[in-house]
Amino acid sequence: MRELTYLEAVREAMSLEMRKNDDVFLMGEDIGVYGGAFGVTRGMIEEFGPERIRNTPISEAGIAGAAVGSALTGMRPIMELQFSDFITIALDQIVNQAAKLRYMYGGKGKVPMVVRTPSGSGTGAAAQHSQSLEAWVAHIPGLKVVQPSTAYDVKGLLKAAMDDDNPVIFYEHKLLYKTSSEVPEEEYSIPLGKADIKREGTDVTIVASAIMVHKALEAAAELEKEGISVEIVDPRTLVPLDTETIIQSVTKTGRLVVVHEAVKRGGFGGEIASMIAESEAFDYLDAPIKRLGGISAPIPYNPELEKAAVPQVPDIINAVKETLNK
Amino acid sequence: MEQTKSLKLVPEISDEKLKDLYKQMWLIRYFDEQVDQFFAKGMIHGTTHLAVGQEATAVGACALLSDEDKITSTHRGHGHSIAKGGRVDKMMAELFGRTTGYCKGKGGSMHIADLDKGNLGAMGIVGGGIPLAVGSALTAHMKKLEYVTVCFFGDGASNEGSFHEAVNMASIWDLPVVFFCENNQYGMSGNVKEMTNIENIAERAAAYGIPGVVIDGNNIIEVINATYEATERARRGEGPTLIEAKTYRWKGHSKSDAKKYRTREEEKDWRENRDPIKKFKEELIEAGIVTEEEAEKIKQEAKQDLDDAVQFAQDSPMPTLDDLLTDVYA
Amino acid sequence: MKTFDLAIIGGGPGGYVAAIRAAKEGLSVALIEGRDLGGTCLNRGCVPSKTLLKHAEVIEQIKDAKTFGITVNDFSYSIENMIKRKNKVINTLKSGIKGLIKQSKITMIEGYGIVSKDKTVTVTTGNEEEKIQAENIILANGSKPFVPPFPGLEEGSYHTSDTIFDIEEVPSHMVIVGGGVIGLEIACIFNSFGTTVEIVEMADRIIPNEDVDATKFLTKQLTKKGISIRTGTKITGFKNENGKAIVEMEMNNEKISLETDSILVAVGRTPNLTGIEDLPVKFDGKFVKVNKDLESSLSGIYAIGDLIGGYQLAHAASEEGIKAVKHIVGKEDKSDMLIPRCVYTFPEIASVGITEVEAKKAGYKVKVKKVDLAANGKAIASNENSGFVKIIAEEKYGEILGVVMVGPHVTEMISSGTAFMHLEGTVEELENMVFPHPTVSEALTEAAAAWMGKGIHYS
Amino acid sequence: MLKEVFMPKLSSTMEVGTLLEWFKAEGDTVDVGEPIFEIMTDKINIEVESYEEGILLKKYYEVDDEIPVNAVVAYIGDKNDVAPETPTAIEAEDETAATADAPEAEIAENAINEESLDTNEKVRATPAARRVARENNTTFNGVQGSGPKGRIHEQDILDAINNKSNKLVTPLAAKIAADQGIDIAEVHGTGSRGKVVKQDILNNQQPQTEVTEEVERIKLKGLRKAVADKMLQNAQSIPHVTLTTDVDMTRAIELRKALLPVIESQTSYRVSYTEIIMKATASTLKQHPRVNASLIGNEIIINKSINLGLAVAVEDGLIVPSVANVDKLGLADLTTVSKELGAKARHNKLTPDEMKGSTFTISNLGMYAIDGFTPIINAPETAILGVGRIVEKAVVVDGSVVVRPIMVLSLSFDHRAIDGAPAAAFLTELKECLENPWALLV
Repeated sequence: MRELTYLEAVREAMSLEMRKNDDVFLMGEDIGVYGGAFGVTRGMIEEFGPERIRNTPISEAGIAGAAVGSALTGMRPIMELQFSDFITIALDQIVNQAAKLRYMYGGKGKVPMVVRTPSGSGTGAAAQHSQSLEAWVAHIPGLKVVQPSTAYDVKGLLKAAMDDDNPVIFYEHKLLYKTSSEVPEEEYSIPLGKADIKREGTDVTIVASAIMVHKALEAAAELEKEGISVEIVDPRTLVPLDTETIIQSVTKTGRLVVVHEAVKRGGFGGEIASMIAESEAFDYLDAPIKRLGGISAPIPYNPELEKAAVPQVPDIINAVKETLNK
Repeated sequence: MEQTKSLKLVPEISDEKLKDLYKQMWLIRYFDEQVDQFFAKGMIHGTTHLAVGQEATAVGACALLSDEDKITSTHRGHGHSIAKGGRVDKMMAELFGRTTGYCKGKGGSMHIADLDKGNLGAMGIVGGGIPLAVGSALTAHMKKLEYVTVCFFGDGASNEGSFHEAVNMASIWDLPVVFFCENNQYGMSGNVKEMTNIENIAERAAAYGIPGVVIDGNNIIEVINATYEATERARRGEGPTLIEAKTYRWKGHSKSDAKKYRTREEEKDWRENRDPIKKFKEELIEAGIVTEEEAEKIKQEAKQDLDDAVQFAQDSPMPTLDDLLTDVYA
Repeated sequence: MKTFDLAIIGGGPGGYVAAIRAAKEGLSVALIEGRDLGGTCLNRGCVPSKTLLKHAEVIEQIKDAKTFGITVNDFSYSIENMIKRKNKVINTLKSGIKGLIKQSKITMIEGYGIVSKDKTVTVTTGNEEEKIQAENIILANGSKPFVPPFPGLEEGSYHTSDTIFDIEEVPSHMVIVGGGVIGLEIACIFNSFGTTVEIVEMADRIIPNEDVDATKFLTKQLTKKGISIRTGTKITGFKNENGKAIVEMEMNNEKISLETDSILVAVGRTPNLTGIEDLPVKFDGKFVKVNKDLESSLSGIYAIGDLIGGYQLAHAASEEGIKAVKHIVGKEDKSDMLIPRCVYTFPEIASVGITEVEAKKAGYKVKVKKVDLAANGKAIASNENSGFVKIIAEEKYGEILGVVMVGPHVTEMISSGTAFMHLEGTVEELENMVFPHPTVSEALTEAAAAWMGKGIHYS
Repeated sequence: MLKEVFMPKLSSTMEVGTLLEWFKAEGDTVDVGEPIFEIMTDKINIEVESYEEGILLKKYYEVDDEIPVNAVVAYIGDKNDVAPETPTAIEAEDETAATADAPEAEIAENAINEESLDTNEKVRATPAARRVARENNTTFNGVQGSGPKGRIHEQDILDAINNKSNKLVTPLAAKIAADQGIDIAEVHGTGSRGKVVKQDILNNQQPQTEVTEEVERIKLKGLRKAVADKMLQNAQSIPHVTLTTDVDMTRAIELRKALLPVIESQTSYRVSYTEIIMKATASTLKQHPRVNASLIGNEIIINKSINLGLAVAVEDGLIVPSVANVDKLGLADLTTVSKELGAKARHNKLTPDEMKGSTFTISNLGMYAIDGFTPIINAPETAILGVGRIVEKAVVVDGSVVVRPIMVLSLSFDHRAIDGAPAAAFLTELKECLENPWALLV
């Protein structure tokens, strides 16, 4: 099969859908001839024109509100938020309107919109352009939250997100844009709420999201040399969360390490850990659950500091060993 | 039609329609008066924002809208809902938290929506509905649909960033939307002048390159005329208009409002001399469209509708706990 | 003034081992040695004696060759070359220790250290004087040959273990005063070299501390080789007549005098108190008194090895050194040391634990089993089948209290016995363990089996 | 028409309002929207406006009164209306009607073995280890944790269950401990990695009194411990009274002789006196239901079924299997059932079901040179029959001394549940039954 980068897979998923469905359009800052801050929409305005590749003023709240309004009245907008950090400005529309309208209206109306947004550190963009704020939106009932880790996953999950009748926050990790994997040419959908076991193992379960999936895989390869067998579960979507797969894995291994890039304090890892503690897997836990997340500080600029602010492969290795009393 | 002329209406409106508008105003008044009383008795909970005294803006702005046309509403939205064709029984049922309510008892006073009638819903967030109206207009624009979207908001919302972002976007894209500001002159705790340093909010239109007009919001004729002009412009693809209708809410901002920011005398003046319903009734009588008796009859009909609505609400079933998790996701 | 976590006086097997272990534990260590690294063991004890004993063994084998059907027509040896080889062995080992000391970043100070109460050590080397301060001190001064003031001894010449290994000529006759380990080993060496050796021991048997069966057996074997052993004999004086030394003694009130051309005084060793003469530590007889942790009466000052008596063995000193270091770094070791003892005579004696007599005295219900090497396959094949293996065990649980071995290579074999005792294996486990056949060592499991009443070849 | 003016509820937390000022006096006219009085709530001071027009007829509260929400403060009406002296109470709609009743807290039932698991409470152990302990009905007592700070992991408890004490111990120490009944798990090891060495075991020995003679020490554990606990409990808590009587076994012996080949050919088991005594006991118990009772708490439970416990000596203990419905079994079946249960008991193969439900127990020591004894009641039963040997004795029958096979029966009963006379009546009847055992066949 041909290989595609994560970035190309995002673009391809959108393009395939837009060719089929006139209701789908894209709104965002600098997504027109510029091609978007990361080049995801490059070439799209040429194909779909400025009406459907709608370049907006720098008005995150306005764009988000317009997306909600158009979604409520029959369109299926995709909104590109240039950096996921900027969600703070659009959050009222996403949290107070998009997430709640259907419930507030007693089941009337729907808001089929996708907020696509690059997140994560590692580019040296420092504190206001490097955050991972997925736990905020995962907290809000009415939103769905997706964090793909591979090119294959991103294409299938974006298709599912576009098909979904609910607002979906779709996190694309900046450092993953250039990674590639085999991606089928045709359209396909990966259901939201279905975790993927990225590696099977028996001693410890690592639940890792986004870029941490790759770091966990690296750690697992190292640990294998020492005879430690690690299972890696990539939830792929935080909301809905595939609790069953995680519970099954932890029941099997008896040990859990949760890894995400977002700040550990109040991060989604706490949700996964608590979910396990409340589940039937609790009785199979044979070591305290270990969480790895970003430090409680803004992302620093200096590359060494930046690296140290989020979990790295040796941290994961150590965490696994600690869980195994090794 | 002669009456039209004597009423100084620009668009042509039938007598029946005018009588219906008169009835709508009474429905709004009775509805909010009744809600006020029920709240005071603790029969309905939460909070509420009443539009008593502001009947002309809602009814006037929606007078000529079809069911395809959209509105976005505000926390003070009962009037908009009634004016856009909403049913008072379903509204009252909603306030009573019943399953027959517009939102099955899950939305309450601040979130009444009736998508079938083009009411995209009331918003509890000040200014929250303004970009949403732009989105609605964007749909009309992209799908080449005929409808316009009238976006209600208050004087306070015009200080929200969302207002500026939305008006700007609608302007640059020439979207079919009418920004309708109901300036009732008071925020929750004070006069609009304390928060805005210009005489008229409509002046802000100039900053975004669209027309801005100021009208008497307690004069329904003026409201109808101005809205008609703005919607026609929008439908022609010439873009949005900002209308500022000056009006006055008789009640406090919400239930817990002692109205320390204004005088009893001022209130009395607006009640007695600038009552929009009274004014419309006088004009209808003067134009020979209704007699005093007919007007009284229409008022009683409205009262009866409202009593029926209360009965309907009280007879309606409560939701069960099973409904708690439904409709979170589509 | 330089300061150290630990200063060690004496670079013998007690001192240098303690120094390296302490360095590995992260302490800064100064090692003070006034003479030779490796101490008595390396320079004037175990190593030179074992080297010469090996030479002697080769000579014995050549002599025995005809038993195997091998004829060695003629052979000769050079004492000079043998001493040279001995020195080479010493130097090889010494440079090894030096390397370890250097590797461990131990500060080596050459000179005699004078230790004072405040734990400063003054080291004088030639004209220079160096003073260091230490947190802790280990005294590992060692010992020197004890020479009793026999009348007339000092008028003539005599050897001690300090000088005997550098001897230039093989004497034709030698009187060894003292039938302890040192005397007996040297007796074996010179017996092989062709010297007529006569041993004089005051006690009623040789190596009086060792197992009675073992010493009886050894006495028999040595006598067979032509070594004369006089026990219960007291030296009364020395004389010099006609260039010959006369050794006078008394046995059962009977006066005997022996004419000889060399005398070795090997009656024992006495602690070397150089540098601590003025240190106010308490003594126990002539030895420095220490507690279980090897700490002397002065806090922070430890003493180990020959200085404190007990088994005057190199490996005992090493173990004590390690134990003292463990105490200093707070890793206390409560276990009792189990020190095996080896006598490298022909045949060898090796033993560990307590003797039958001691066990009974300690209140154990003792059951002893002894098997002879006379029937041991490998021993017979090697023509070395004189000796035995003896297990002394407590009757109820089979706790092994002591093992005594006499015979060829038993100094190598004793460690199996030590291992079982160290790990608290009982006779039962020893009997269960599979030993290879044919070996001399299988005698140990045979002894255990016999002890259990399950013996195959013995009962 | 009278219209009430009520205390409005102005916030969801408001329960009362304090009256600050009246703007109207009785008799004043009031318009809609006109303020009537001012109140203070938990949030604000606010003027209360009239919903009605008319004349203020009656005020019920004074300034500074605290007035509950919805209470009628005043009436407005026409001048012809008359307000009542006291206001009518107004019922507010129940705001909480929509709230479902909280589900009633379930009464937690005492889980079986809860007590034994209690001891796990303060142990540092993983959930998986706790699950395994629970599943195996065991505790962490003595289990050494391999995790940090001694945390017990799954493997630790598995090892402990499999008797693979994860405690390191030298062979010698293990031998001494086994010999002296010292539980290695409770010994603190001082060897490397906590290995238990001889000295540790010696240190753990009970300080010996001046006994110099060697004694064997057996630790109370397992079945021995269970028997010990139960015996102490029963002996201490039950007021025992023991009655004895001689039974002439002549006819019972004849009966057994007659039945022996019959039953053996049928069942391949040899009927023993035990079964005959059981049968007689069951038959007699039927006539004396008070003796076939259990005492539980404050209740004497008269059991309908007659299930006889049969005390069986096993290695280092005593087990009492229960033979159900003895009164309904023929001697052949009874023989089969009791022989099989006895064998199972001796081979430690009884199921828990086979050990419960007995209503009366028989303890037979007749195979020893025992005549009478005082058996201890097997609670909650209220009586137990001790059976002695059959021995020929000289007795006086009809005025002449004859030799007869005599057996002593000892009945211990719980005096809380049974009085002396009925117990004596039972034993007497049992004696008669055994002396005339043919009646059993009827």
